[in-house]
Amino acid sequence: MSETLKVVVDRPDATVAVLRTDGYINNTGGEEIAKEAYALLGSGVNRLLLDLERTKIVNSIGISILIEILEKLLDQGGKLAFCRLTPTIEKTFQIMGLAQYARIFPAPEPALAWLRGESE
Amino acid sequence: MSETLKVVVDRPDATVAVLRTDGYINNTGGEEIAKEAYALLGSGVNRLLLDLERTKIVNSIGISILIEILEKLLDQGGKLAFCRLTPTIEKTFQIMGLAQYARIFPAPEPALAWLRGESE
Amino acid sequence: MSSVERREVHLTIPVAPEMEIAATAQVAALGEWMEMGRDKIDEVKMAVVEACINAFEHSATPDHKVELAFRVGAEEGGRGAYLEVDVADSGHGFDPTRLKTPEIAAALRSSRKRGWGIKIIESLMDDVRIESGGRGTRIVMRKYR
Amino acid sequence: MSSVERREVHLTIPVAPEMEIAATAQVAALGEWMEMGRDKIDEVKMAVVEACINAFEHSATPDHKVELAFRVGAEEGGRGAYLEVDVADSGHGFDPTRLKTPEIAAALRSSRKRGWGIKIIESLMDDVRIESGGRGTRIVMRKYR
Ligand SMILES: Nc1ncnc2c1ncn2[C@@H]1O[C@H](COP(=O)(O)OP(=O)(O)O)[C@@H](O)[C@H]1O
Ligand SMILES: Nc1ncnc2c1ncn2[C@@H]1O[C@H](COP(=O)(O)OP(=O)(O)O)[C@@H](O)[C@H]1O
Repeated sequence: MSETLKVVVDRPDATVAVLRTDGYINNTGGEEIAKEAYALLGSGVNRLLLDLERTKIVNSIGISILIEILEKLLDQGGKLAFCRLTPTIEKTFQIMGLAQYARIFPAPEPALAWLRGESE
Repeated sequence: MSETLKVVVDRPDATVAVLRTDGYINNTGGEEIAKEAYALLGSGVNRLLLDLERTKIVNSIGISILIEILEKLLDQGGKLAFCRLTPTIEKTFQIMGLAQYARIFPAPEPALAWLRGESE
Repeated sequence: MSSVERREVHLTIPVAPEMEIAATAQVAALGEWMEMGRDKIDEVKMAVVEACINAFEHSATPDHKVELAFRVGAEEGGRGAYLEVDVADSGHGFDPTRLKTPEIAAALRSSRKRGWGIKIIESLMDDVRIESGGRGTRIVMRKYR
Repeated sequence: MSSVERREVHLTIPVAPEMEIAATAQVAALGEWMEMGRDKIDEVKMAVVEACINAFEHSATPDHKVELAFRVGAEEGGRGAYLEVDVADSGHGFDPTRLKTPEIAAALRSSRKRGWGIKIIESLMDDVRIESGGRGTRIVMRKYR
């Protein structure tokens, strides 16, 4: 139904990918994201930005799938960034400690700079 | 509570007044509008535009108060116009036949022109 | 999108000012979930508001509550997916066959400006059924997507 | 605005995918009505989602329903106006004292990534009480405006 998450993948250059989500990140939403993320990882792209501007709601099942993606990225020496989280989603990621392993940015540009190693 | 209607009165010139509503036009909301309308009527202004851009919901008790205002305006040779109604509010006014006695416009400018007698 | 999964949600609101907004919130949530268009959702909201305020104002229900059911369903091969809403009170009821059709011209000439609720409901919804008697009133209304 | 009128609304949702959105719609409607800030409303929504999906996933409730109560109230002279939500199922229950605190470092190293729901609820709400036993689970959570 209308709660189905949409994911658009954008490749600003060969090294990074942006996944823009639109909708609810629950179990099926998380799986949609994982499908795209693993396809990118399979083709050698291990620096991902999740842009959640159009996601207003997540649940912990969806987040657990994001942790799975993070684990695989870190295993392969990659990096994961998030941007444009609602205050509540950001707070939840902080509560979980996810912010220690993935970086959270207000906007896409600084997130991409960090993923490319242009900033700390 | 937050459903309380706010009304802002604007006087573009001496002959007409614009009442901009923000919120739910129910019994209390209708009474707020009536209070402002009757004050204007008392001071000789009988051409009113109700701009409902920020009203997304009305009920029939609120509308019955609008009919009361319309009656008083017509009795005194005045005119009532509405603008920026949601499709559902406009449809409801059509269903009730209110559109035969008060004119409905998409935007404030043509409504003001009609109130001033500059257009049919 | 053509198919729809069935869902049924129940809501009980108190007879208290503005609690009809709890009912409209449910219409919006289920309407969006079933991908009903924005204007149709708004029409269902308006109809549900009218049914709620009727129960608040006229039913004198002794339990001070209004019970709502929201049903997402589909008619096989028929008119397709719909949102159906029941609004029920346990008040004294009324005779819907005796309702006078309201007229704007008359309303403008008399002190009685009211009496539009049922007409609005019937105009905005696709199917409306009113069951009313000594044990209360139930209005069942349906809108197709 | 300082005062608040009391209100209580009840909602029953089926154990079915995405029906937690019916519960979040109620949080939004009552939260806005009581003039709770947008971010706090969002936090209550997230907590309610977690409590609902726990009941969906873990309770095995035989009636396939989750019952919610939403209460707007105020503590006199205390912490002021609040929104309180109960989420209850009739399932087999669990022992909340035996929950393991989830750790992100461990989650990243093991196949178990779950176990965050209750922690999220407790972090986002001001007061949380869990009553659970053989006849089901009720989680009562409160957020002050
Ligand atoms: N739930 C109800 N319980 C008892 N009487 C009702 C109920 N709903 C409607 N009625 C009766 O039907 C009449 C018409 O209702 P309606 O068309 O909504 O207009 P209004 O509410 O403005 O009178 C009411 O005046 C009332 O007598
Ligand atoms: N309503 C419930 N009924 C039965 N067990 C529950 C319920 N809610 C939570 N639990 C138990 O508590 C555990 C922890 O829940 P939670 O912190 O939400 O994480 P998760 O749902 O990811 O396991 C669940 O795995 C389950 O065993």
